[in-house]
Amino acid sequence: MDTVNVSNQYATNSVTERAEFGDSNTPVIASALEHANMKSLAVKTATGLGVTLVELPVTGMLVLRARDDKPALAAALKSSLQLDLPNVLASNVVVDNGKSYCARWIAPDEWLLSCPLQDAFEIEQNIRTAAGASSIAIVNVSGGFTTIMLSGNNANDVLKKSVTYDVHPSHFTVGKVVNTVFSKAQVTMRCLDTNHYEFIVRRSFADYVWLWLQVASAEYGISIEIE
Amino acid sequence: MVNFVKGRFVQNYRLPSGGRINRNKVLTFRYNNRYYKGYEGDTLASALLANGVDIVGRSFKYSRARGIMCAGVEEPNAIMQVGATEATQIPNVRATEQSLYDGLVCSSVKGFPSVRFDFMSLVGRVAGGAMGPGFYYKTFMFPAFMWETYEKFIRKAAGLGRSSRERDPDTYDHMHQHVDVMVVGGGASGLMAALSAARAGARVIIADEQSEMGGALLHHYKEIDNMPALDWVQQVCDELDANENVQRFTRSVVTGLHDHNFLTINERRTHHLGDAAPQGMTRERIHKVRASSVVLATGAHERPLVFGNNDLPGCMQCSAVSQYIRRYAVMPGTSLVVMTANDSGYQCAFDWFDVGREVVAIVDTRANPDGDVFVQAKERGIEVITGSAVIEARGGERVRKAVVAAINDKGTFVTGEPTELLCDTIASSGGWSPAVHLSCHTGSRPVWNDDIFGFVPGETPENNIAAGRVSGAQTLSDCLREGIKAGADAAASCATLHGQASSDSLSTPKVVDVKQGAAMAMYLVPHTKTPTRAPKQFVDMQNDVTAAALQVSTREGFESIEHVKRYTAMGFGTDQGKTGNVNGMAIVAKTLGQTIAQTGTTVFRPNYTPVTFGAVAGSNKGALFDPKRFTPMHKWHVEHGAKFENVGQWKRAWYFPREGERMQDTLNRECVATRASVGILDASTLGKIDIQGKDAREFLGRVYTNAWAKLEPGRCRYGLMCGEDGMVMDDGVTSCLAENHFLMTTTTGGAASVLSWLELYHQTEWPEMDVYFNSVTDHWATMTISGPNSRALLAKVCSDIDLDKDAFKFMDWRAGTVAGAPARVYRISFTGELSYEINVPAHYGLHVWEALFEHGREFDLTPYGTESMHVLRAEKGFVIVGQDTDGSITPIDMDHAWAVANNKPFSYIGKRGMAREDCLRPNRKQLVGLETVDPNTVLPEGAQAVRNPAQSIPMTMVGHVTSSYYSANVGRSIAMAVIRDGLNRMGESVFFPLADGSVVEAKICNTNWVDPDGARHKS
Amino acid sequence: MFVIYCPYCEEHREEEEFHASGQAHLARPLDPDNCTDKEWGDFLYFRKNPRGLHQELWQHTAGCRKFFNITRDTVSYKILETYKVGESPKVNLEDASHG
Amino acid sequence: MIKNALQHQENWQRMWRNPKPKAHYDFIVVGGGGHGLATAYYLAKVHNQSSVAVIEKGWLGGGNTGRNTTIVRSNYLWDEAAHLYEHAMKLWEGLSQDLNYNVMFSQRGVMNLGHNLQDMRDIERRVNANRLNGIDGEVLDAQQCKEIVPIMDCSGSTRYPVLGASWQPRAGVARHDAVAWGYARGADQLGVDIIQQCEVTDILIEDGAAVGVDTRQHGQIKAGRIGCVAAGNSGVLAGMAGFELPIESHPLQAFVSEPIKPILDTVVMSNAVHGYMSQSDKGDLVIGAGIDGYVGYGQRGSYPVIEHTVHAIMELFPIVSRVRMNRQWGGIVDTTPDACPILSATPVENLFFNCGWGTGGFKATPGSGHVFADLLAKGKPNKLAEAFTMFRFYDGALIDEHGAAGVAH
Ligand SMILES: Cc1cc2nc3c(=O)[nH]c(=O)nc-3n(C[C@H](O)[C@H](O)[C@H](O)COP(=O)(O)OP(=O)(O)OC[C@H]3O[C@@H](n4cnc5c(N)ncnc54)[C@H](O)[C@@H]3O)c2cc1C
Ligand SMILES: NC(=O)c1ccc[n+]([C@@H]2O[C@H](COP(=O)([O-])OP(=O)(O)OC[C@H]3O[C@@H](n4cnc5c(N)ncnc54)[C@H](O)[C@@H]3O)[C@@H](O)[C@H]2O)c1
Ligand SMILES: Cc1cc2nc3c(=O)[nH]c(=O)nc-3n(C[C@H](O)[C@H](O)[C@H](O)COP(=O)(O)O)c2cc1C
Ligand SMILES: [Zn+2]
Repeated sequence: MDTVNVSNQYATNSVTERAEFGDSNTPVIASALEHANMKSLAVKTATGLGVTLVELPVTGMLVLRARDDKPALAAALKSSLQLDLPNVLASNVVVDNGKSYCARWIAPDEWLLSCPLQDAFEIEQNIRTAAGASSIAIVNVSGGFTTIMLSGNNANDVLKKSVTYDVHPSHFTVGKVVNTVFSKAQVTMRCLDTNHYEFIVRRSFADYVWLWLQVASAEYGISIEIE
Repeated sequence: MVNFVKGRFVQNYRLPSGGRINRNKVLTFRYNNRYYKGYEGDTLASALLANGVDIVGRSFKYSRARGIMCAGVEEPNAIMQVGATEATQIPNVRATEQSLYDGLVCSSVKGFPSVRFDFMSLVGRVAGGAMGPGFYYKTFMFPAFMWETYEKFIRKAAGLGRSSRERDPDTYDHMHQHVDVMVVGGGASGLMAALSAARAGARVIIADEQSEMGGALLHHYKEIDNMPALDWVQQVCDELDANENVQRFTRSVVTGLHDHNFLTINERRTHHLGDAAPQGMTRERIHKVRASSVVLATGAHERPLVFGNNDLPGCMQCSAVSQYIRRYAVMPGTSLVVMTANDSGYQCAFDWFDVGREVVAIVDTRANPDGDVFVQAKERGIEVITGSAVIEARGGERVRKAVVAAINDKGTFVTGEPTELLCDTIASSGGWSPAVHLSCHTGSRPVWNDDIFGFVPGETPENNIAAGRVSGAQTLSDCLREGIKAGADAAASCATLHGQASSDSLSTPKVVDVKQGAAMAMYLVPHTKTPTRAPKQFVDMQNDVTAAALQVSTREGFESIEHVKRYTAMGFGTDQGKTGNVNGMAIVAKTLGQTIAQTGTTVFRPNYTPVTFGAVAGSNKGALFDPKRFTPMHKWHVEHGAKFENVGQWKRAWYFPREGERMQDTLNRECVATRASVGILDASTLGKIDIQGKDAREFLGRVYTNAWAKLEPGRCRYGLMCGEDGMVMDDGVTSCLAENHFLMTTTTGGAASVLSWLELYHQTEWPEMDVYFNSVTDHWATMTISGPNSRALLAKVCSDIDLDKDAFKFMDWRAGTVAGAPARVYRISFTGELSYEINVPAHYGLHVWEALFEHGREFDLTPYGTESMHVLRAEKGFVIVGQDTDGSITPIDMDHAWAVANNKPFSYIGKRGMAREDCLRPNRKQLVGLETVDPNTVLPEGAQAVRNPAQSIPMTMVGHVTSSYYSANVGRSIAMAVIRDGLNRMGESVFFPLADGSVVEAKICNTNWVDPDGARHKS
Repeated sequence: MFVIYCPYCEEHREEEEFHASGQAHLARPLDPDNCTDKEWGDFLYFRKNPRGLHQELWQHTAGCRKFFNITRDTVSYKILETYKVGESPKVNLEDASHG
Repeated sequence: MIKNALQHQENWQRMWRNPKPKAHYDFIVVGGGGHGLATAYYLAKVHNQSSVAVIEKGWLGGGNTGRNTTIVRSNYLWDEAAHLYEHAMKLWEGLSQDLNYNVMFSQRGVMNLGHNLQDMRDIERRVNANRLNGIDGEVLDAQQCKEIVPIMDCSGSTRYPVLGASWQPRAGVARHDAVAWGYARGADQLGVDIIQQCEVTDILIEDGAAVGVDTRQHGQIKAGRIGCVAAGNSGVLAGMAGFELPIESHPLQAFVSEPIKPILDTVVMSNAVHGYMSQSDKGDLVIGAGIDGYVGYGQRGSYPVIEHTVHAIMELFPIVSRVRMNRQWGGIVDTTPDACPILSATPVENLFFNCGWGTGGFKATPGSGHVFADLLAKGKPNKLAEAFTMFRFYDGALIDEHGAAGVAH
C-alpha cells in the first residue's frame, strides 16, 4: 500500500481518462443548480437591467492548507501556477492560455484555489510534488461548491440585503475575499469590480442562496444569463 | 356637531389656506363606515379633525370617550383598525402616524356597538369605582374553579384592534448598512449633525420617522439664515442628497439602539400609498445599521398637564394644536383655552389667534411669566391668567368648559375660587420630555435635569452624542450649534476618518432667539378635592391610569416606580408612556416625599415605536425560512415520487411509495427487495471530514474511543465518539486513505458540530499536532448499494476495481471509476448485507445514480429511503446516535464495549468521563433488543417499560423503546430499547402500559435478528 | 449585537459570523486518569461566570473557523481585547473588575 | 372590594412592611424573586419559622420573575424533574386561595410541537413517562393541533411542518408579578422581614460555615442558615462564598405584541423552529425567544435572536404579519449543563443554594420554594430535592432534560 500523504482518488482515473463501459461511460456533469433549469429561468426573468445572475459551470476547487510550512506551499504554488499565495482577505489571479486560476485567502492556514475542472488533479499533484515533505494539505472539493456571479447596477444593493458584511466599495475592495454569513447560509465572496461579485456557495445550499438572490433582486429587475 | 353626508366634501374644520397639504389632490377615506375627504399630505388624524371627528375611541377600563391628543408618535388615543380587505387588516395604527391615502378604510378599535354610544361605558361608570389598581388580583379567586370563567369575560374585553385572519399579501425585506455616523432624527439638530459629519467625509445615514425632514420646524416656523425655515431645510436636504456618502430616510423610525452601535430602522416604504404595496415593492424594510458613532437628535415630546377630566376630547398638547393648524391647516376646535407652565405653550395660542379664531385665555401656572411671549400675548390682546391653572375640564363627550382657579406658587394646591371658561379645546403644556428612549436601550439610565424638568440621556456604553432638544437645548440656535458639533465630533471619532476628517466647518445658521422665561415644575394640577375624590385625572390614557391610582398603589407599598408600572400598567400601552410617564413619576415621587431623580424612570426598551412582525421577519419566511439542503440526486427522488423527511436542514428521501401502497407496504417491499437482491440509498448527507497530517492518526485515537494505530491504508473502521463526560456523541466509519490521510464520516446532524469539535481540540488543546481538517460533505455524492446482488451491479459500472471478495474485502475501500466518474468505493455496510458505498464528486452524483438504475433493472434495483434504512439496520442491531442514545448513554450502556480501547496511551476524550462514579454503577440503562409476545404488535417508539404493570401510578419505569418496526424480513415486530440492567436480563419480560390502556409484554433479547454471524456482509 | 475583531481576519465582523464557546483558558487536566471525580467535574462543568470582565473563547465560524479569546465586560458588553489562542491577554481582570 | 370602592380606594392596607433589618435572623433568604419569597413564605407557614428575612437588591420580582413568559407546565421527562415540577403544579392549583391573592393561574393548556420524526419520538417518550408518573398529557397529531389552535399553519407545506404535539391540559400561564406580590404579602403577614433595595455584597464565613451576609445598604446581618435564591446572579454569590457553580448566566429574551383581540387560547411552544407564544388577558401576544450563547448580565440580548424567533412565529402563525411587536426585554438565566436546577447544600456549611432553573423556573416557583424551605429548615434534602444536589456534577448523576424536554421554558 502506498504511504505517501496523497489523496489518490484520481490517481489512475482522472476525469479525462475514461474507462470503457456500456452506454454510461460519459459522465455527465450536473451543477448544483441543474434542477433550476437556468434556460427556462433566463427566459422568464429577463426583465430588467438592475441585476444579472449567472451560475458558472462546475469549476475545479482545491483547498490548500499550510501552517509552519507556508513558505513551502507558497513556493510550490508559485512554481506550478505562477500564482502567489494571497495575504489576509486577498485573492490573486493568473490567466494563462485562457485558463484562469484564482487563489483566495480563507484563513491564516487555508486558501481556496479555483482552476479548470479537468486540471484540478494535476495541479494537486504538482503542488504536492513541489512541496515535498513539508506539512501541507490539499483537498479536492470541486464537487462541493458552485459559483454564482452577481453583477449589474444594483448588485451592491442586493449584497446589502444578503450579507452582514460591509460591502461599501471603499471597504469591500476589488480583489477582496470574504467568508461571511449570507442570510442563513455561508458564502465565500469576492469583489471582482464595482458591482460585480462572485459567490462561492456550498453545493447543498446553492438552491437557497439562488432563491434568496432572486427574491432580493426582484425589485431591480433581474436577468439570468447562461454560461 | 358636523353634518356627515356620505361622500360630501365637508372638512368644516379646514382652514381656507396654508398648511403643507396639497389641496389639488383630494382623497376619500372611510372611518367607522362613513366616507370623508382629506388632502394629500394629511395624516389620518388631521383629516379626521378637519372633518370634525372628535371621538376616536373608548378607554380600556372605564370606556370613556377619547379624542386625538397629539400629532405624532406619542399619541395614546387615536388607535385605528386599518384595512379595506381581510388580508390587509392592520391593528392599532396610530392615526397621527398614518399618512392619508385614497381609499383608506379604518375604524376605531374600542367601543361597542359604536364609539359614540358605548355599552361598556355604562359598565365602566357602574363598576369603574371598584376597578382600582390591582383590581383583578384582589378578586375572582373564589371559588377556585370560577377564575377561568371570569377570565373568559375579561379576555373578551381585552385587546385593541384585531389581527387579520388571512395571510399578508405583502413582502418585507432587510438591508445591512455600515456607516461612520448614524443620525437619528431629522429636525434642526439632526440635519446639522448629518451635514457637518458629511462635510467631514463621513458615511452618514440620517433617518426621521416623519414623512419629511424638519422635525419641529415643520410647524414651528422660524427664519433660518434669513429664509423661511422650511426653505432652509430643503437646502440642507439637497446638499445631503447630492453627497453619495449620505443616505437620507424619511418615514423611517429608528426602533432600537443595540450594543456596539447596532441600530434598526423601520422604513415604512408604502404605508402612505395604500393598503397593499405596489407591485415589486416591499411594504416595509428594516435597515440594520452598524455605526461607528451615533448622534441622537430625537427632539422631545410635549408633556400635557394632568387635571380633572383631562381625557375629554378637546384636551390636547399645545404643540399638537400648532401642528394641526400650521402643518395641516386644520382647526381642532373653535375656542381655545391654553394652560401652560412654560413659554412654549404660548405658541399654540398665537397660531390659533393668528388664523382669526377665538383664544379664550392663556392660563399660565406661573405667577410672573417674564418671557418675550408674555409680551407678545399682550400685544395680540390675548388674556393671560397668571398664577392659575385649569383644574378640571367639563363637558359630556367633548370639552365645553375649563374650570380655572388660582394656585399657590409651587402649584400644589388651589388658592382661589374656581371659575368656568367656555371653550371646546384645552391645550396644555407641562414642559418637554426629551426623547431619551434610544439612549437607554443598552442599559444606560437617563439623568434628571432640573433646568428643563425632564430626563436627558445618561452616559451610554458607546458614548453616543445627544444633540438638540433631546439633550436639553432650549433654543433653536443652541439646537443648531449642538447639531453641528455633534456631527463633527462623531465624524472625528471614527477610526476610518482619523486625521483626514476635514472640518470644512459649518458655521451656525443665523436665527433670532426670543428671551425665554423660567419654566415651572408642574405635573399634576391641584384640584379642590384630593385626587381620589376629584374628577379622574389621567396620566396614562391608554391604560386608564389616574393620579389617584398611582397614589393608591404607592400607599399599598408599591414604592418602586417599577412596581407602580406593573401594578397600574402605566406605560404598558402601545405608546409606552411617551406623554404620561414623567407625570406619573412626578406623582409617585411626591407621594413618597422624594425627588423625581430619586424615583427614577422605568426602563425604556426597544421598540421606540412598534414594528410589524412581518418587517422583523423580512424575507425569511416560506421557502426562505430556513435553507433546504439538497443532495445531488434530489431531483431524481422527486421525479420518482419520494416522500421526504427533514433531517436538520437536509431533505432526505424517506420512502418511495408506489401507486396504492400504504407506508408499511412500501417499507416491506423496500426492505425485502434489498435483502433479496439489491437496494440503493442516497447517503450523501452524511458528514464527511477530510483529515490529513502526520498526526492525523494520533488525533483520531484521541477523539475516538477505539484504537486507530493499526488501521492500514485501504481499510475502514467504525468509530465511536464521546464527549468529555463519556456520553456517546457521534459515530461513523473512518477510512485510511493513506498513512497520513483519513476520511471521517459523521452522522448527518453531527457534521458541523463534529468538525467544530475537532477544530476546538486541535486549536486550543493540541495545537502542536500536525493535522488539517476540511469538510468534504458537499463534495461527495454518496450512494449505498446493498444486497446480495450489489457486487454484480457494481461490476456492470466499474471495471477498474477488482471486486473479488478477497481482493476487496469487507471494510476495505478502493479508488476507481464508476460509470465513468472518479470514485471511492467503500465496502461497508449499515444493513448487514453485502454493500458498497459509492462516492463520486457531487457533480457526477446524478449521472452515476442514473447509470446504476440503467444497469440495475435486471436486479430489480430498488431505491429505499431513510425509513427502510432504519428498519434494515435495526434488523442487525446497529444503533443510530440521537435516536437510540440521548446524551445519557455511555458506549458501555450501548453495549459497545468492543469499541472502547482502554489500553491506548493517551487518555482519549470520554475515557475519564466514563469512569465517574455514576457511570460505573450497576443497574444503568442499557441498550437491548425487544420482542413483543405478540409478533404482530409493533411497540410505539417512546413507550415506557415497567417491570410490574400492576403497580399503581406513579409507576417505576425501567426504560423506553428507542426504535421499533415491523420487519418483513424477520417476519415479526422488532424493537430496541434502553432498559435498566437490560444486558443482564436477557429473556426477561418487561411491560409497556400504553395510552389506550393496553399493556404490551415484550421479552428482552439481543439485537441481532438477521444473519447473526455476519456471513452476508462478508460474502 | 456585538461587533467583534477577529485577530486572524484582522477585521471587525458582525456577531452573526461567530460562535461563543464559553470560558477561555480551561485547561484539560494533563493526567485525566489520575484526577479525582471532583477535579474532573470542575473541569467539565464549574465556571467562573463573572459579573464583570470575562475571558472567553469564540470561534469565527462563518469566517476563518479559528478560535480566539476575548476579554469582555459581561455587564456593559464592551469588548476590551481579542487575542489569539496561545497569546496572553493584556487586560488584567483584577484591575478592571467591577465591584 | 365594594367597601373600598365607596371609600374612593383610600383605605387599602400596605401589601408588605418596609422593615429595618435586624442584626440576626435564623434564616436569610437572598433574593426576592418568586422562588425566594416562596421559600420564606413556606419557612414561615410550613415550618413555623418566625425569624426569617428576605434580602432583595432591587425591587421584589424584578429579576426573572418579572420578565418571564409565564408558562407553567409539569410534563418533564425524567422522574426526578417530573416529580418536582408536578409538586409545583399541584401547589399552583390552590395558590390563589392559599395566598388569598389572585395569581391568575389559567390552565389553558400547553402544546409542545413536533416538527420532525425525532421530535415525535421524544414527545411519545415524554408523554408516556408523564402518564405513568401521574401527569396529564396526550400526543396530538397535526389535525388535532389545528383544532385547538386554528390560527396555526398546520398545512404540511411549511418548511418544517407541524407533525404533532404533546399536550398538557392542566398546564397554562399565571400572572408573574402577582406571584411575587402574593408570596411577599403572605410572607410578610407571617412575620417575614422583606428588605428591599439591599444588596448582598459578601457572605460571611467563619470556620467553613456561613454566619451572615454583608450588604451594601445595611451592613452585616447575621444568620443561622442562608439560602441563596438569586437566579442569574447565583454565580456571583457563590463567588462571594469562595466556590464556583456549574452555572453560566446567559441573556434570555422575550417580547410582546401590541394588544389585539383574542386569537390564541392556549400556549404553543416549538423547539425545532424555536419560538413560543401565548396571549395575555390584556391581549398582547407574549413570545419567548432563545438564549444568547455567551455570559451576560445586561438584562438584554442580541437582535438576531429576536429575529430568529420572529421568523419562527411567522412560520407558525403567518396571519400575525401586520401585528406589531411592542416591547422586547431580557433576563439573566442561570443555566446548568443538564438543564435541571440545583437545590443543594454547598461546600460551605449552613449555606444553601436554590438556582439553575435557567430558562424554565417560573413554573416551579411554588414547588421550589416549598422544597427549598424544607431543605433550609431541616438542613438536609427531602426525596424531591435529593437528586438536585450540586454534587451530581462530580459523580455524573445528571438529569439531562435537554434532549427530551425541548425548550425548557
Ligand atoms: C425571557 C424569559 C422567559 C422565561 N420564560 C419562562 C417560562 O415561560 N416559564 C418558566 O417556567 N420559566 C421561564 N423563565 C425562567 C424563570 O423566569 C426563572 O427561572 C424564575 O423566574 C426564577 O425565579 P427566581 O425567583 O429564582 O429568580 P429571580 O426572579 O431572578 O429572583 C432572584 C432575585 O435575586 C436578587 N438578587 C440577586 N443577587 C442579589 C444580591 N447579591 N443581593 C440581593 N438580592 C440579589 C435579584 O435582584 C432577583 O430579584 C423565563 C426567563 C426569562 C428571562
Ligand atoms: N417649542 C419650543 O418651545 C421650542 C424650544 C426649543 C426648540 N424648539 C424647536 O425644536 C427643534 C429642536 O430640534 P431638534 O432637532 O432637537 O428636535 P426636533 O423635535 O425638531 O426633531 C426631532 C426629530 O426626530 C424624529 N425622531 C425622534 N425619534 C426618532 C426615532 N427613534 N426614529 C426616527 N426619527 C425620530 C422626530 O420625528 C423629529 O422629526 C427646533 O426646530 C426648535 O425650533 C422648540
Ligand atoms: C408576561 C409579560 C407580559 C408583558 N406585557 C407587556 C405589555 O403588554 N406592555 C409592555 O410595555 N410591557 C410588557 N411586558 C414587559 C415589561 O414592560 C418589562 O419589559 C419586563 O417586565 C422586563 O422589565 P424591564 O424592561 O423593566 O427590565 C410584559 C412582561 C411580561 C413578563
Ligand atoms: Zn476570522
